[in-house]
Amino acid sequence: MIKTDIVVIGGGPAGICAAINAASSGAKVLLLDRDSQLGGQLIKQTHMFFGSQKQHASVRGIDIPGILVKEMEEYKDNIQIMLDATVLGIYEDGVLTIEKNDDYIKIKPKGIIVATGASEKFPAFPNNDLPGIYGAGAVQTLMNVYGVSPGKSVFMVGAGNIGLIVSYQLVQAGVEVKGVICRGPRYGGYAVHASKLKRIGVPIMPGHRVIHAHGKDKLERITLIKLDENKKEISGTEFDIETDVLCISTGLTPLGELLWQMGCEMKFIREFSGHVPVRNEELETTVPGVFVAGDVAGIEEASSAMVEGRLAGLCCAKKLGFTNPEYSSLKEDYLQQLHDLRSGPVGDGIRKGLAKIVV
Amino acid sequence: MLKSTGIPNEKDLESVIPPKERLAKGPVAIIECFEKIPCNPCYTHCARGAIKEFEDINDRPQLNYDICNGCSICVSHCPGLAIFIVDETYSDTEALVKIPYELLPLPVEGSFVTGMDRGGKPICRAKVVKVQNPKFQDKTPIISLAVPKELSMVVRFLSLEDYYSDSTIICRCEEVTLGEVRELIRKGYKTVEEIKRISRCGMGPCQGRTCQQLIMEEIAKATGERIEDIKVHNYRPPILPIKLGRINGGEKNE
Amino acid sequence: MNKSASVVIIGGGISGCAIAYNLAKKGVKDVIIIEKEYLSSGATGRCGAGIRMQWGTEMNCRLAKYSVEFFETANEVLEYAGDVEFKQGGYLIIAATEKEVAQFQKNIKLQNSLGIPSRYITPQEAKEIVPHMDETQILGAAFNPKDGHLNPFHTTQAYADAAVRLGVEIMKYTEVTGIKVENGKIAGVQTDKGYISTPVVVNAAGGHAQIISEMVGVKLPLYSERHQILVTEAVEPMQGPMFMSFSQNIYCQQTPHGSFIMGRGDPTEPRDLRVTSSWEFLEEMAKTCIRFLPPLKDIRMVRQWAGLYNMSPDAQPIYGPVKDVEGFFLACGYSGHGFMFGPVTGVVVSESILGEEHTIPVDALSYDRFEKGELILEPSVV
Amino acid sequence: MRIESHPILTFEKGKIVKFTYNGKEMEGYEGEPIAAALHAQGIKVLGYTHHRNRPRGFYCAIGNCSSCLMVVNGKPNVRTCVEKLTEGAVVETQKGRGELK
Repeated sequence: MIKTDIVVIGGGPAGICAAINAASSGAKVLLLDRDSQLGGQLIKQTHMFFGSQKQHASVRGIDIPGILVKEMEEYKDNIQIMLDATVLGIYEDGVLTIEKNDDYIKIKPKGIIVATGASEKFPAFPNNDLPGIYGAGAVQTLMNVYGVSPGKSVFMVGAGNIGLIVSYQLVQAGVEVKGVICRGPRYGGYAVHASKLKRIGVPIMPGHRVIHAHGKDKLERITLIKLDENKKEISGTEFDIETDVLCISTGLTPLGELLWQMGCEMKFIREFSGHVPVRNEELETTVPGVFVAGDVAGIEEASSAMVEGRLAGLCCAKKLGFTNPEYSSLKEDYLQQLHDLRSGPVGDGIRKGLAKIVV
Repeated sequence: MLKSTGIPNEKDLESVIPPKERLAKGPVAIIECFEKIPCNPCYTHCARGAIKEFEDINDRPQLNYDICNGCSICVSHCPGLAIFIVDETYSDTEALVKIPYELLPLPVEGSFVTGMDRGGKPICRAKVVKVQNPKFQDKTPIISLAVPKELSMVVRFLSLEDYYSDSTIICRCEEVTLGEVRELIRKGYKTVEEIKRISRCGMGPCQGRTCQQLIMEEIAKATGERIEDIKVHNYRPPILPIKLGRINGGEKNE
Repeated sequence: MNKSASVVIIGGGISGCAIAYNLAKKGVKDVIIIEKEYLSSGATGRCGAGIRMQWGTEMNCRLAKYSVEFFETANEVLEYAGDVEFKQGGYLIIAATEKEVAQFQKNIKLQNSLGIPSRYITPQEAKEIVPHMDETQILGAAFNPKDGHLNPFHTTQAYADAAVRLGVEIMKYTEVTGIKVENGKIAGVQTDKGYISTPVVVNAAGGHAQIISEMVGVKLPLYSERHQILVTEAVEPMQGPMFMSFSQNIYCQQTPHGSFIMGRGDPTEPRDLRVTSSWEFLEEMAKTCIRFLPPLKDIRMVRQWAGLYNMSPDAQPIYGPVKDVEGFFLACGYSGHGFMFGPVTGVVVSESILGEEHTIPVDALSYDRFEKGELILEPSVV
Repeated sequence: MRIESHPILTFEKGKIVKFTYNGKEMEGYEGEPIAAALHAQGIKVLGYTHHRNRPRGFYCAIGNCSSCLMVVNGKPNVRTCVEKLTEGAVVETQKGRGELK
């Protein structure tokens, strides 16, 4: 059984930053990720990031893990990285069981930072399980990580940032995007993303819903219907579109299974699209010594995930007695960064959500 | 009307719908034959003598509701497919409607289809309770549909087209459909955990990761509860399936 | 919301639902079942749901035989719209020690005398029945082809649906907070949803039975302990019978759905009401399973959980009235076998309440056996 | 189909390995997920479900949803969206539950 100060579960932007700050505070850290490389969903993001320099703005997502890993090297004596390692469960005695390749490993940490991210939502419509209907993350993985095109043409469901960005990435990979729909009367993502698509000639069609997928063994065709301002279907407006791939980007939901297992108090927060842990300003949950960061704490951008990771790492270490000499100023800086990232009109929902969950 | 639209009107139907008291007693035939045509198999096939003897082969059938027990023998023998069986005692909320159906593919017992009215308009979701197709029915299968009680005199056909998304898969791992989940909610299962245990929805290798929120949404829709207030299922290890051989006795170095 | 009933049953597991069904069938229609959560949310829904007639005492053999015969026709008798998924693949109970060989031969003689078709078989014969087992690990085995497995949720639901059709009321998500006794007689049950006046209360509260009994001042010699279990992904059918060992501490069954359900007991388990999971169980379970059934090393487990055994001093149920409190009846202390005894529990407890002669003589399982010290210990327990 | 040129990405591929899919010999890159290698050959249907015989492809591609189960080297229920391709792998469509041998 491995004993360590802090285990960080998830090696995405939040997890890496948490590991860096816990280690720089003097704690021994074990960073776990179930993939064979660090970076989480960043490894598929070919676009340049928003935010400020502190969160690596204008750097492409794919290049950010490299920068963070380099920063981590500074503390390599304090950080052990374990890849291809899936946490299976957290038990009553605080022991984590892990599957790593062919091994089964147990870890007993003093503190835990959960940065497991999110999973994609699965919508309900007839034939929603046909091959060719893929999550947006899956499409990204396939084309941006493995260089395989998802199909001849793609129809995108969901016009939040992910839907818009993945549509753009599909065009970059040489795939025809037949259209992007969302249920509401306006698309949800940033206007600059939508404008990029419009310039290329991809139709963005708010106020539509997929009501049926068709195909014998795999997707051949979809039926759409128009929705009114209140997202109600307007009968008689059904029409079909031929496509071999339907990409689903109807949102993410936090992957909080481990937090449930540990008995953290969880609440369903609409603004965060699922159950998230009740926590304090330092990101500590209701179970002492268990911290959260990133999408598992509520769906947001990678920029705030990185800052949350740094804050959680700093505070988790402090909780275990490893106080960074610059603890107070760092903490203040991270809180300020988070405040700034969430302060604009697009941060409305996030601020509302946080008001319900931070104690 | 009937001669111009093909759809019998309320006045036509008045003459063939039994009184409430009779319907409350159990299954009975509804003979929707409104025109004098030279035809009498309903009369000749009724073993109970519930249909009044035809004096003229052009007579319209007259059913004695007290003798008819809804056995359904006449249904598959009516060349006009004009006879239906309605059983309003099927359950507290549902009636059973037996419909002659000569199309392929046949619906599958236990599945959900769309109940259609006499004009071919989708009217409700309906569960296929039984598909009877024995030899003596001579390729006129009888489909028993469970429909909302108030629609027992409205639903007269079915469509396999999934107007109510009932065959939509909600749980990919265990292949549970939206229709099955809705049925359970209707029966009084009001939490994710209850639905999971009786239907296996969410018990597969993904451990409910893809279906739980959909179930919560369906419960919210049906009960009017806020999704915030709906209890999630129990989260148990492992997060992902693991081979017993990997665990076998613990860590290798132990 | 106050109401009244002829009988209030505490516990919506198989026992409570079966008792309610039997009472209603005999004409007692105003029966209320009170369940703290939902039907079969306690031990019933957490158990391995194996059904066997291979026991070491005459009493248990008789009880189990009655139950199995009922389960064979449960779908029809209870007119269930679903399927209780009864799989009669038998129980293969392996003998791993000389002591077990002797015990099994004795048990089989008893079982055969009661009409139970069990037989003693060689390791080679056992291998023919479960081809993927390692027969070199065993000395022999007892096999009864009539034993089997059911889906506990559907079985309980079948009883509940039948009971409700006969007029029984089930109050889910309702907690009993007290039981009112007047002049040594049951007067009513207090719940968080209101008071129910009733002359009869049945304690079918599974792992919480001792807590319910304390509400009327009866101290039962029972305790609860956690038993853990795991389930695997589904594969095509490959194992007919339940594979079981008392001395090696394993039971393992493939359900009709295709998944394997397996469990084991832990002698060091503390006596409390926890139903959390442990990694120690997982590791030992995997080890024992692979030792006897090697190909299962490649099957993936998908979930582990725990339930409560309600242990009695002789590992046998307690049925019937309590002398000191008139109208208080017990249906508890199953020691891990409450699910399979469900049908017989329903029959004999309803008979006790109505003062009828028992279909199967169960007076030896009454509460006063502990005072008298007339205990017959059941040797065949995991 | 493989993406041959990309304005931003260059794909570092492993060495080419041979594998069989339902007995047919195919090529893919070592270490890429089996489902990606199949998809590159236009194969989207990875299995059929037990109960309703529904075709199944992958959905999440990161090992969350178990929609991509196939028989690999004789072992059923392998999540091919995360299982890495190796030289000589024997990959088969899984029909139903899969048999444990």
